[in-house]
Amino acid sequence: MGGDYSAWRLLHRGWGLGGAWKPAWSKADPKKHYEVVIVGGGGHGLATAYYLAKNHGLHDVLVLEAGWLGGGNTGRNTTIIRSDYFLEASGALKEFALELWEGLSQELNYNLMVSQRGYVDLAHSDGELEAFTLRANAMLLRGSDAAILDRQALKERVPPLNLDPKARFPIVGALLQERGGTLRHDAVAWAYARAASRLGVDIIEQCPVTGFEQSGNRIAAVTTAPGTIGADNVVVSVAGQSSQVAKMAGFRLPLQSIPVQAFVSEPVKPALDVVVNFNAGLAYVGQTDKGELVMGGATEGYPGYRAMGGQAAIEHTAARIIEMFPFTAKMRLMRQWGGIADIPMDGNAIMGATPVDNLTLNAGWGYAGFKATPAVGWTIAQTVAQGRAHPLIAPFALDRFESGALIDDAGAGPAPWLH
Amino acid sequence: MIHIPCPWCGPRDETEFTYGGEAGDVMPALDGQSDQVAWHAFVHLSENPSGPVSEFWYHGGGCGRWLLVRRDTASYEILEVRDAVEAARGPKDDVER
Amino acid sequence: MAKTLPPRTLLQDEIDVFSRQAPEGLVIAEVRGRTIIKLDWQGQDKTEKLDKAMGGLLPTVGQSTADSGKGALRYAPFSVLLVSAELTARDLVAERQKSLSDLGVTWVDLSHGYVVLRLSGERAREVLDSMASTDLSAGRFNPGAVARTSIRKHQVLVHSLNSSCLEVYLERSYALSFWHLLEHKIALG
Amino acid sequence: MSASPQSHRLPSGGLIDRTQSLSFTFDGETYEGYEGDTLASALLANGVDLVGRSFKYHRPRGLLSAGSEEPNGLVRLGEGNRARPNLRATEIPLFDGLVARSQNAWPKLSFDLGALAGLAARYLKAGFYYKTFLWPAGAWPFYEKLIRRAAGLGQPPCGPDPAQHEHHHQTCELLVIGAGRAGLVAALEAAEQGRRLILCDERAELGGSLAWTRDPVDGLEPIAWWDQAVEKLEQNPKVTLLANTTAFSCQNLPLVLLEERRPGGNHRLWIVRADAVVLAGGAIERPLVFPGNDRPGIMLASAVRFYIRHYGVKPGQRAVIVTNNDSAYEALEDLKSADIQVAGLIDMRPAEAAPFRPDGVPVFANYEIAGTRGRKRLKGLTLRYGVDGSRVDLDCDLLLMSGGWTPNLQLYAQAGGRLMMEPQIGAHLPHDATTPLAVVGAAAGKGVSPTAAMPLAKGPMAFMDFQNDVTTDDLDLAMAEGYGDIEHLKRYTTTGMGTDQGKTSNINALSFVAARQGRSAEAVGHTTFRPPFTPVSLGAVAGPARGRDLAPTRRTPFHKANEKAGAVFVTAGDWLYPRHYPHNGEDMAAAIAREVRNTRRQVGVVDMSSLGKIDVQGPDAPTFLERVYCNNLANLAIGRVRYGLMLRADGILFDDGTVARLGETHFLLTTTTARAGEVWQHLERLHQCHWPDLDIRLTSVTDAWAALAIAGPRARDLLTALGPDFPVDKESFPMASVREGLLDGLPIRLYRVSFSGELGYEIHTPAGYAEDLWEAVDVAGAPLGLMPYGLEALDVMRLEKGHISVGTEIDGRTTPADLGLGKLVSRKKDFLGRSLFQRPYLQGKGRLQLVGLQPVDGQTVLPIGAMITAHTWQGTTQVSLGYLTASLYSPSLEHPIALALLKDGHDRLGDEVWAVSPLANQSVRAAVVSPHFFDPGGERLNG
Ligand SMILES: Cc1cc2nc3c(=O)[nH]c(=O)nc-3n(C[C@H](O)[C@H](O)[C@H](O)COP(=O)(O)OP(=O)(O)OC[C@H]3O[C@@H](n4cnc5c(N)ncnc54)[C@H](O)[C@@H]3O)c2cc1C
Ligand SMILES: NC(=O)c1ccc[n+]([C@@H]2O[C@H](COP(=O)([O-])OP(=O)(O)OC[C@H]3O[C@@H](n4cnc5c(N)ncnc54)[C@H](O)[C@@H]3O)[C@@H](O)[C@H]2O)c1
Ligand SMILES: Cc1cc2nc3c(=O)[nH]c(=O)nc-3n(C[C@H](O)[C@H](O)[C@H](O)COP(=O)(O)O)c2cc1C
Ligand SMILES: [Zn+2]
Repeated sequence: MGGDYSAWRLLHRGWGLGGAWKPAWSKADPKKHYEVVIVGGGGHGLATAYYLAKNHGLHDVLVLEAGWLGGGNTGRNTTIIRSDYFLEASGALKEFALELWEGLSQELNYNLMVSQRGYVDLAHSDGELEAFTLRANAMLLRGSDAAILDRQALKERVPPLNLDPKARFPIVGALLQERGGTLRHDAVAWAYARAASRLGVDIIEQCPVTGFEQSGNRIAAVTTAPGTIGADNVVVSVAGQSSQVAKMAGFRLPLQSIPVQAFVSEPVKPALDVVVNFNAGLAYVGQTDKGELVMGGATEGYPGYRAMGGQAAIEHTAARIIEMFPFTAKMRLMRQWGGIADIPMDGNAIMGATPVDNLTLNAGWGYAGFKATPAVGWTIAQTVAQGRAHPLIAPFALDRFESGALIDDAGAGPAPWLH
Repeated sequence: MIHIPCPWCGPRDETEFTYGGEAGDVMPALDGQSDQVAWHAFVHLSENPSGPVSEFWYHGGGCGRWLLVRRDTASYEILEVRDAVEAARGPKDDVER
Repeated sequence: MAKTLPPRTLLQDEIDVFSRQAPEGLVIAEVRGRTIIKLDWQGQDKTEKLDKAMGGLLPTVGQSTADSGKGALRYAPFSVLLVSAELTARDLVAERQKSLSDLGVTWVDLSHGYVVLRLSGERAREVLDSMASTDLSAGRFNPGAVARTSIRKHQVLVHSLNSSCLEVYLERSYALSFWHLLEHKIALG
Repeated sequence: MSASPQSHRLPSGGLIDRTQSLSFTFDGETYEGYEGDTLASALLANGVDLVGRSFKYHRPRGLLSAGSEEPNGLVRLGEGNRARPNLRATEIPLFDGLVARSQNAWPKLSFDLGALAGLAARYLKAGFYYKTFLWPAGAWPFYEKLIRRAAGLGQPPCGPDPAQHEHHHQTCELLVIGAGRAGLVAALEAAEQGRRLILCDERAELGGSLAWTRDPVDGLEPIAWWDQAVEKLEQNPKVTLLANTTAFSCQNLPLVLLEERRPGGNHRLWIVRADAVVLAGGAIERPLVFPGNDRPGIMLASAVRFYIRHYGVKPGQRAVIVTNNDSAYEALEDLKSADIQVAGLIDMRPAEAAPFRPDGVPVFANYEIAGTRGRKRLKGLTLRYGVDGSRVDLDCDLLLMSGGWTPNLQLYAQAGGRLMMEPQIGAHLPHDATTPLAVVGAAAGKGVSPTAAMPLAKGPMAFMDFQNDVTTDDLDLAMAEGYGDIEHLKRYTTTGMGTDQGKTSNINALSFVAARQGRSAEAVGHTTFRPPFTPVSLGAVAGPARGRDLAPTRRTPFHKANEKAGAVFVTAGDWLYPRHYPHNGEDMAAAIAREVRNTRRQVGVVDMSSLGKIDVQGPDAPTFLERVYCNNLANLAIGRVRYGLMLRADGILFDDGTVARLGETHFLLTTTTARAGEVWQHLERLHQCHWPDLDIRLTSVTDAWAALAIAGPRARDLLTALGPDFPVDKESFPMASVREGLLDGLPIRLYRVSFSGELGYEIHTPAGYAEDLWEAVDVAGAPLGLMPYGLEALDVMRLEKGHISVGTEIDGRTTPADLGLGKLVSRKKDFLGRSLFQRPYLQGKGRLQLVGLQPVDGQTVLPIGAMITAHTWQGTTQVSLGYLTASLYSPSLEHPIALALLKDGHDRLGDEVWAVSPLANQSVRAAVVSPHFFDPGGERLNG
């Protein structure tokens, strides 16, 4: 392996000393059989592989990625991390993730640029602020951090914010999570891949799974272009493609794949020190360390598999961002793109057992799962290794739609395009 | 971004329409049988294909009709659009233009 | 005794201000007291019967017909708006009451639900056309054409009277909001 | 800096208007230019060759190009509120009084301390930041601050945007993008056929490369042909010509988005729907990659020609040309015309490739550039001979380079067109005939010179991506570290991720990588082309959706009356709604308490017009309503109203409202304001998609009717005083009645219903009569102590009654049973939602159920947004038992009350719990009680 990353080594190698940097992860040739085959080399799949090896001593693990590592939603998300959810199950899992993020750069020996610069959720009415107060109390009760800002406090925390009381959607206050923030999304995939690879996990890119060989109610092997690969356990972590892969295994899922757009401005010097979300028709903005404003909003409103979207959503989002930060009207949009969000019928993830005995599912993270990456990896790894759902993900079971034990944070019901 | 040729209004911008879900399983009858499995499938499970699929769209910003749209979710091509009522009732030819 | 007040105009103040410095080629007026009723029926077979009952005056979808001061605007397959400058809703229906009930056609008085603006002048069409995603240009939205479309989340019914005159039916609660958009567009156009 | 004004302006020539002299400043220095200049050409005319500093190493940079592909010449334009960062000098039409500043340099452009980063370049290679700043743990925020300050290009703009932007929808038969020779030809042809078309070009003048090429067109000099072509088009009324207009998005054909930059910084976004689109965007010249290829004075060959021919500028005194294709040879004539000495022509190809032997110019065939000299301006070059590696030094201050041409296919690729690498030109061409849009001219490879494959350059400062400071070394390092996929390379090195989106770098990087990896360019692939083509202003994207017009605003028919009555308005959803009506000096709380007390003691009036109103008619209306409401409606008599609950198909409570039966087959529904639109859609959908055989008609009549509720012990007195033309006494018009009639001569629908829990009526009248009704009520109510009340007082009163509300109790998770309305749910009929409502978890133990809470001490208001727990808040985590949905001091009961969703709450009446607010660090002991605090027996309501 290429050795640990450090400033010292960087200096050293700057002078061509002590050898060259080696590949971050090795390109494996597949074996005939693995204890665990993970379908999907996004952050979630790679983290699962890492924790299987690290926490459970399972090294006989293969990650199969259809394209390039991190090229799915991991590579196209707006990188917001936070745990400010109201419902207990949602909040607890993301809080665990936040705790893991806090030490992850060191653990993985890869600077993920975890930037806990604060996440501000704006309330546009007293009723909304009351709901935020409730949310803040729920967060504090479960041991997370939260604060409610009134207009004065908001002015100090987010100086460029437009607080015109006569605005179309006046801002009356906000929920602030100081530990929320952003990080360098691509690095998450690369760092988990590097760490997993160092623990003996095999990773193969450009190798989509095209089917499963089933015997009884189990998967015996996964099918790929180069050949079939036997597996004792299969983890499916393919985000937008979840329904396609579930179909290969013979079942339907209670979710739909819906494009979501994001966009960046041209880079400028530091202009915004927090991530801010406008609630009256979702729109949020933060700034990367490189200087672009990263902006996102709601979904395109209907299913599709084209990782792009229309003018309407961009206009909607841009208008709200300008409303919050009028100076942004004079900035320029540099690139817009999209990802395919897998959104379940209650808007929350689906994790754990499936109708196929040895197939563990991690799906339905929609446009909110990046923040959960380490926790997903951790809990899914434990679920696979121990053969029963980690308590944090037990509520996210697939059968909750039949039983009625829904986790609907937004209360929008079985209409994924509204979540 | 798509354009839907409404059978009543002609081609219209996506912003005039509201998506209303897959037109997959038929809604179970309200006949007191309460087949929970069928209702679960109808309400929750979707094909979610990457390819052609039938779906409901509401032309709320136009004629106010619900439409049955056959659409390719991979190419975004609109393959067929019919008034939902007419589609439920009979062949396409009956639909006055 | 019922009072027979005409409904009050809603945008007259705004129009007065606007008219004082109206740009060339554009006149805007609010149409007062127009009676608007919506007829609804169900099923294709009824459409033909209704047309017969109306003496062939039921327009096809997207079109309008006019008959001595009364008009019929059809923007949807199983509804039509009957409009009149003179008749009250009751009178407008009374004429046809029998044939309508025989056919099972129902009616609802929407006179108060709309604010009707008339835009005329050589710029009228261009202004509306450039605001709407729907093609309202002269070549494609001929005199007599009717379209319900949405402009920045405002639902509007547009009726082309002739090449330089259009009427816009605004949902009453949205009327002032739409007016602001219209003003902005005219100012920058 | 400049010796004399416009020292580098040629004595004659160019398409600028020398009679119109314009004054401008750059970094505080005043200069002059001419009408028709860009900021770039005017700077060059004044001998300003240092225009910016690079992103990472802060290298001095000059202009590379003359168009929208410019990676270096980014400036801040304007001052104060008007200042905008990162604009390309090559795209800014010069105007009098223009103020521009350089960026990313401190303390100043010519002496930038940031350049120290260049000294550390060997440590700052691709991805260095992933490998360091890890120590000490927790120090990253400190490093991050430094990094953020060093990164970024220009200073962010500040303050609101004084400009006004608009959106302009336009349909046409043909849209031609690019008005060079090919675009003009396409437009002329279509115009002749009488087609309605738009021709747009991002440059200030149409014409494209006609400005600098020499090939005659139709036997005419390029400029002469151009003049007559433009004139012909201008005279055609069906043709719209748009200069300064960039087509930036083609990804949703037939929709194309154009940004027109208008004077004063106002932008117009054209939303064009075109029956056909022709892309005539030309081709972009590629730089060559060699060590030190980024010094000011090193420019694209075509750019130098552009500056000479179009702008009459002399960008240097002593030039060298370096090329791998024939096109750069044409520059010789232009250099000569500008009296620029040519120190040499380096043709990287073997000697026999040269198209001709230029007179009096030393030709270095089969040479490449090994290095360059000059810090802030090019001083000279070192050449290396391909055969024996021998070196030659040349002095020059201008280097024209041509690495071949890249057809400008960004928009074609956005539209879904596939690209194919054409080795002849070393760049992509459209793949096949079935393209999403027609491509013509140089964009389709027409007239583009064949190119020799680029030799691999090596060296620390051989720049691939000028803007992001990505060198060949960076790409090599990334490949060595396993980031060899072109997508990983892009993200690890940031090549092609700048504001130019790799217009001049992508193809070079791709070819370099292919060669290094020994793979074909096809196998390497390319990164995805995404909108916008060039950066587009966010203000233009948002257009008129700003401030007041960000979203539609609905006003009730009583709006003016409410204004007169002194209402303070609040937006609720789309509605502008009276919140309260403060009397002189009253704060909101006092106003609310007064409004409540007055209503409970005398009589109040409230505007209810925003409730959704749906007219349902038809023989099957009763059946339809039986299906969509979960409570029994079968026995609802004509002239009666009933409370109705609607479930979603999955058994969760959706909305509540009233159902009034006006006739045998005629009903009127009301919905909540919040859900009116959704309910409407839901009902239409059930009817049209699922139950088309039910013969019913739905009409939304929300806007057609105004509604006022009058409530309070004197409500009937008020009603009577208003003179209805039918009896309204208790017996004739009991609770839950509805009828049509006249009131003070106004046509009305009168309901006897109440949300406040008082004796109350709702009076509906056609919206145009709203003000007449208000006046009548006002006059008749004055002697009875009538006062209007707003949304807030209404909310207080509903809470005192324990009535549920959308958003708080109807939250998309609760069922009627959870909210204590289980008894209403019919057991006799089937209805939408019934089946899934019976799912075990919705029926079983552990549900959150609606209860009332009262402080045990009788006086402490339970904290807003409190959670319910078994213990007081001690700063440690606790299990939650539920939460408050509302809490306030009841003016009617004169003690605090709250509504809450409590786990198994219906079984816990009489228990005590803690209402805790960790935020407020407060725990209040509360008793669990019935949610119906006020008049639980309903005596007032039925009075
Ligand atoms: C625009 C946008 C903005 C977002 N913003 C945020 C945010 O701010 N905060 C947040 O927390 N979340 C956000 N998200 C959500 C977040 O990106 C995802 O939930 C998360 O990245 C999912 O990670 P993953 O590893 O499961 O999926 P992915 O990264 O998508 O990985 C799945 C992988 O599976 C591969 N795959 C698919 N099919 C197969 C197959 N048959 N065989 C092999 N491999 C296959 C795919 O190629 C892909 O690489 C956003 C999403 C989008 C689209
Ligand atoms: N010898 C060579 O290698 C070589 C190379 C290039 C061009 N040429 C010659 O130059 C001529 C090219 O003519 P042409 O018309 O194809 O190209 P052109 O370069 O003359 O015109 C293209 C025009 O499109 C504009 N444009 C590009 N993208 C745009 C966008 N997104 N929105 C708006 N405008 C946009 C450009 O500003 C430019 O004015 C041909 O005669 C060709 O022979 C020769
Ligand atoms: C947080 C974030 C920041 C980004 N910053 C840039 C950027 O500075 N420049 C750029 O060209 N693209 C940027 N992108 C977008 C990527 O180039 C790319 O569009 C995105 O990863 C989706 O991939 P695709 O466009 O190849 O499909 C950024 C993406 C994300 C998620
Ligand atoms: Zn339609």
